[in-house]
Amino acid sequence: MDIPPKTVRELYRTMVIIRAFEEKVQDLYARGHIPGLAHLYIGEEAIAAGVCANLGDKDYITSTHRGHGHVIAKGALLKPMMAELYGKETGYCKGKGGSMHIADVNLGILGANGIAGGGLPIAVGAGLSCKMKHPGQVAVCFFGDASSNNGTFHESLNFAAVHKLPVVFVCENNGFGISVSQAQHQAIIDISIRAAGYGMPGVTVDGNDVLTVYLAAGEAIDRARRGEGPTLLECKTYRWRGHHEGDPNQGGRYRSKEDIQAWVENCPIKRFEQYLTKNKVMTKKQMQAVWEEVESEINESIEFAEQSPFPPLSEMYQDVLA
Amino acid sequence: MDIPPKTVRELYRTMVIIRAFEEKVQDLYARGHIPGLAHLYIGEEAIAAGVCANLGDKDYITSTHRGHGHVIAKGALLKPMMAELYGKETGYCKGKGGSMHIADVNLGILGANGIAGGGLPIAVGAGLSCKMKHPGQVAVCFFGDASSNNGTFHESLNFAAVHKLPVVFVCENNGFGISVSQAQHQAIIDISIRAAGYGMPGVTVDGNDVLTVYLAAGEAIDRARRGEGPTLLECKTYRWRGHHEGDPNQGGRYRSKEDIQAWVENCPIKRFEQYLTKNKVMTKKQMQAVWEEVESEINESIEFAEQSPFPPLSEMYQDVLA
Amino acid sequence: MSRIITYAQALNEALAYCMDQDDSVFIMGEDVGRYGGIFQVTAGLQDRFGVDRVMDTPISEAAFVGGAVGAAMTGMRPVVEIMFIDFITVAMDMVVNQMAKMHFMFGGRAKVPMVIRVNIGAGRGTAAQHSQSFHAIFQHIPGIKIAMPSTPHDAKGMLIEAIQDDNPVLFVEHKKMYIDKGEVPEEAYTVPIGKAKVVRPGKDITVVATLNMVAKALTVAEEMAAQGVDMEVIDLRSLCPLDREAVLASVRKTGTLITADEGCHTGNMGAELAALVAEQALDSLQAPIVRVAGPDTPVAFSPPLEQAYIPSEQDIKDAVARVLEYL
Amino acid sequence: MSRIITYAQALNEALAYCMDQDDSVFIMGEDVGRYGGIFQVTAGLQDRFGVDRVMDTPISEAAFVGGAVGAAMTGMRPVVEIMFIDFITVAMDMVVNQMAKMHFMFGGRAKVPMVIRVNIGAGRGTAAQHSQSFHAIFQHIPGIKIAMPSTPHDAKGMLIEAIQDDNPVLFVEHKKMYIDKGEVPEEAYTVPIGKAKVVRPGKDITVVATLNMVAKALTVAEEMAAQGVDMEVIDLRSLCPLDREAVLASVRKTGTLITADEGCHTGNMGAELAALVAEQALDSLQAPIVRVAGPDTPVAFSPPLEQAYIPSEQDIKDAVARVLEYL
Ligand SMILES: Cc1ncc(C[n+]2csc(CCOP(=O)(O)OP(=O)(O)O)c2C)c(N)n1
Ligand SMILES: Cc1ncc(C[n+]2csc(CCOP(=O)(O)OP(=O)(O)O)c2C)c(N)n1
Ligand SMILES: [Mg+2]
Ligand SMILES: [Mg+2]
Repeated sequence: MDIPPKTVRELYRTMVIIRAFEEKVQDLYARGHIPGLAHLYIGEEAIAAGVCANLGDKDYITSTHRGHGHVIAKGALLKPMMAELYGKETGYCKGKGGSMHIADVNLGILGANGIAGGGLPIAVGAGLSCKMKHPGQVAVCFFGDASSNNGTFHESLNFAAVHKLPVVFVCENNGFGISVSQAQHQAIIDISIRAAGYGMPGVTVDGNDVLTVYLAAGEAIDRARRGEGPTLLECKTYRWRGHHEGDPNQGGRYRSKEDIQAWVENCPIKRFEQYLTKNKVMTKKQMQAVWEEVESEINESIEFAEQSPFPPLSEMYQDVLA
Repeated sequence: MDIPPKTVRELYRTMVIIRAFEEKVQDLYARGHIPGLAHLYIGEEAIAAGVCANLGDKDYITSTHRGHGHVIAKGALLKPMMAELYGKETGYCKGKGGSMHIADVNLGILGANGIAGGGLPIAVGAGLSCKMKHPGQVAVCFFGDASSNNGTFHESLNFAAVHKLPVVFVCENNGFGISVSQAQHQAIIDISIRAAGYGMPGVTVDGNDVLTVYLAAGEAIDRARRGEGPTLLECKTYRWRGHHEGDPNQGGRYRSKEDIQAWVENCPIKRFEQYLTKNKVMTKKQMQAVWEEVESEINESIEFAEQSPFPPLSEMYQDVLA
Repeated sequence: MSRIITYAQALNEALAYCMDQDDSVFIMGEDVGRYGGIFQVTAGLQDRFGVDRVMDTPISEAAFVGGAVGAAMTGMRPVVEIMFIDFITVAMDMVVNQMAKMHFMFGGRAKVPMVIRVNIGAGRGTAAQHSQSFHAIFQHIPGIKIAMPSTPHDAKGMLIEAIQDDNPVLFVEHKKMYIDKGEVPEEAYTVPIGKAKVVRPGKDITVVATLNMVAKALTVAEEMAAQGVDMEVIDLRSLCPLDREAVLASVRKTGTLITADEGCHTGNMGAELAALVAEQALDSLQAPIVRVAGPDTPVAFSPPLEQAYIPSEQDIKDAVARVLEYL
Repeated sequence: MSRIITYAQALNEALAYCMDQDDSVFIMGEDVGRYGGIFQVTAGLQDRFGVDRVMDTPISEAAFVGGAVGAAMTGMRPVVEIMFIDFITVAMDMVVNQMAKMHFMFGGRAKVPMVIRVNIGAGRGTAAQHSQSFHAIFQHIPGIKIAMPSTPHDAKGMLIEAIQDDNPVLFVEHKKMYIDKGEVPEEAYTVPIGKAKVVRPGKDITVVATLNMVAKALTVAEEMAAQGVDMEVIDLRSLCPLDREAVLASVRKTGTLITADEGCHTGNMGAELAALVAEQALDSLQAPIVRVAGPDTPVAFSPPLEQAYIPSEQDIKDAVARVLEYL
């Protein structure tokens, strides 16, 4: 593992921002500051961080309903993000999209998506653009275990494979689609075995180990950049919170406290901190500094969001057609 | 191979009916007697015959745009079939469905289907019925290689696998979806490998060898009847005619005469006749008799169709709602 | 008989009743089992009827809507839940080309007795892909009944009716109504699909409304009554069969028509009613027909924009004012 | 300039022109490559522009319509062919929830310049799943332009316009028109999407028609002229933007409206126009609005039933007769 220390520290910082951001959202949501739906990424930070550390601004991602982690890792700024969650005019989408639709095409973020499996064909399209006009650029597509049963998964992987598109399909297998466990929604354990059915490589990794994710994603992304086609990368993980904020007892209807606890023990950030200390990449103090820095950045974003105005009603009629 | 001679003779007869029926349709179509679209099954007879010989009236099939072979093998009568192709009132669907929509629920024929991949979810539904109400009954779903790329394939196989439904998915791989070759539409060779992605068995067989198809389908169907879940059975074959009657030069735009010729040599009926002679199951004369019998049966169906009236215009408003 | 329960509970009772009566009835959908459905409509049913009859499905709307078609053709009476109407788009072939057409296409030989439950509506901050109200498009697809109950009472009666109907029924609920309460008899009963209901007779102005627009229209009617305007409010209750007679009769009486439905303005349910009247009762019309509807935009997330999207009592009042100019 | 080519050739020229001008333009669809498209609209283009720009796709409408959305957002201008409009249902989420909404949902930050070509119509014996004309439902989904060219001339000009437009455009052709011939300039030109055209001015009766109903209306108009009835025929040319002004102006002049479109009666394009007129030009109306439309049934296979389905010149004449009773 020859990862430059700078990258390692950045991976850490990204994970911390995501965690701290989501914890704030959780709190703001509970206090009624954020309307609508919030699907938090807590516990899955290693995936977005590990994957996106391999990407540049000109690469693309498509995200999901559980998208905050992806877009943060891809470089979204916290202020317009938070403002978007508040539905404010200064948000990424002028407040018109909200949590499930954060996008910034300039940063290569082609949108969170409210349709489970909706992002896969769009990533294929970004892959087409890259192949035709920007060789070397790639598109990464995030989606969940349950969304891997939507027909779009099949059509998109097949299409990308037969046309050798530079797309990396990243399946975040957190074991559930809302309340339906993986065993209830598919009769397989490793989703990556589906890759063979399209003639592309499939890999399963520990999604709570950020360096493993980073390296595996790096390999797949490099392969795509070289024009050798798509890969299916499955990252096993778990969501700590309920499906969305408001899911009773953090999903207590369909999973046990013990299960949740076991995964909390397996925290990707805690694990990485142990690694960082053990390998003397960062000291506890340095890590603490990251948390503090991030905390104040997030607080600024909240202030920004709260002080921003709602969009004027006339905005309702804007952007229907270009 | 312990197949009773009676079954063997019936397999032969079924293949001959299909071939002779389709050749007549070809001729009638060319002479303008049959309107609309006709997708012929010539060259693929061993699959429908081999699979359906394992089924009883209470089992179900779903068929495709290229459905004449399936429904004949499942027991459809030639008169209402031919009348349907003519759009006559005495047809299976009162003339309202035509070639692409022949159905007879009482015979377990849940319809040919004009949507490529449209039949798969419907077979899943029939499988649900069997599981809930008629244990031991099965549903068989026919579809083509190109249709295996429709999202419905994925969703249906996954659904059937996770709920252990008694469904057998029969992929007729004839190497093309209209003009698009398998190599252009998917980056795999054996479609049966996709089965692993759903946790079900997948098998590929020579679709031009009727006994092999019969046995492989029998095994899958028995497995389903025993409640052990679905199977994906791929049968490799080729269509001799164009995608539909009217496709210039029998698909000369996208395939070579030599390819077609090679497959004509590999005729499933000719091969089976050689087997029957060699194994002394039937004599040449007996086979000839089958052809003659079938010929006259088909001629009767044509006469029936031609003499039948078109449905009255009032039929247009019938059957919209039950 | 003066028992008060919610719209969601009323639906739940209808499901339980039908499943109890007829073992062909079963439920499929995402999270309908242990979770009880995202809006709790199927709560408790899996415990009572088992996992085979209250099935949690993978995210595979095409497979389970198509699965319902296949099951319905072979003797079952499936009730499918699609979490938001927005997601019916992933199963649209199964709805439009299979479910709606089988009976006709097969010359009447196949029946497809199934129900698809969906919900429409904005107001929960769920943005453009979870707040649509495009139910009207199914009017344009022959072969589908479309039920739209506006009260807990009708929710129960129409759902029993829908499940017992031999046709495919699209059952349109409103996500803001699940917690609405109303009187619902304990025993089973049916409410026909295809019969509008005059919920407030009046002689001056006709309002034809759907779902929660009915209650808004009634509120406005009471207000207007105080001002001497006697509004007739009709709960349309279904888009197919469309109770043309009820609408025409009212319009012939009042000489006016206001339609109120949450779908976007262009191509909505009101368009069809307006066309009907312009075709068959033009002579009676004394004022322009006014549609109270959502604007021709996606639903925005931002709370003030979302609120502005939703057709309001004020919008109905404005429509009434416009009509009154002509009377 | 008096060059006569077919509708299919006109479309082909538009595609070739745009691909030649702009290397962001590319084509995807089933059998669009070597085969040239099932109706030969893309014939020869793969030879000229290569397999990457004229791509044969797997049977995966959701992937390639969604693929077009993703490509369009990232700088391309895809033109997608869906073999029959009936099949757009398999890609409906990508159309309704992605393509139509991205621009709005992302606050204007993303553009989705793409074209989906489809064809509608009965008359080729292709039965219920290959003969539908449900284009009107897309009127009810904000965010999609809908072009409907009725002549080879407009087919070329509107397709160039559609490809150059920064919005998603649903480009609706009629499968019976591909071999229709007409005058088409060799050079490139555009025809706006959103402007109706008065193809025959008249003062007595307004007919607003689409696609091949325009020619039928013109034939009837000539016949009626001989009987002293001066019909105005408007080719609507697009459902979104809808040229409300053009329709209202004509209705204000003639006091009448007949709509003619092949879609089923209920919820069709004529419903919206009727509602528009009943809302905004009621005073001018002297006769009931009559819709000439397909019946509310799936399209049957049997030739006599299929013929009876298709709205005919006789149907237009009957509508005219009905309107004349009031004039
Ligand atoms: C087509 C569609 N069906 C259903 C839903 C409702 N829904 C939203 S998220 C979700 C579960 C997604 O599970 P998964 O893909 O595993 O992602 P996770 O939430 O676990 O991150 C469902 C069913 C949807 N958004 N889209
Ligand atoms: C969803 C959909 N897309 C496209 C078509 C047009 N179409 C009809 S048959 C066909 C090819 C089918 O190929 P395959 O499944 O291999 O069956 P085969 O014709 O070879 O028997 C296509 C593309 C369709 N009917 N449905
Ligand atoms: Mg999950
Ligand atoms: Mg094939």
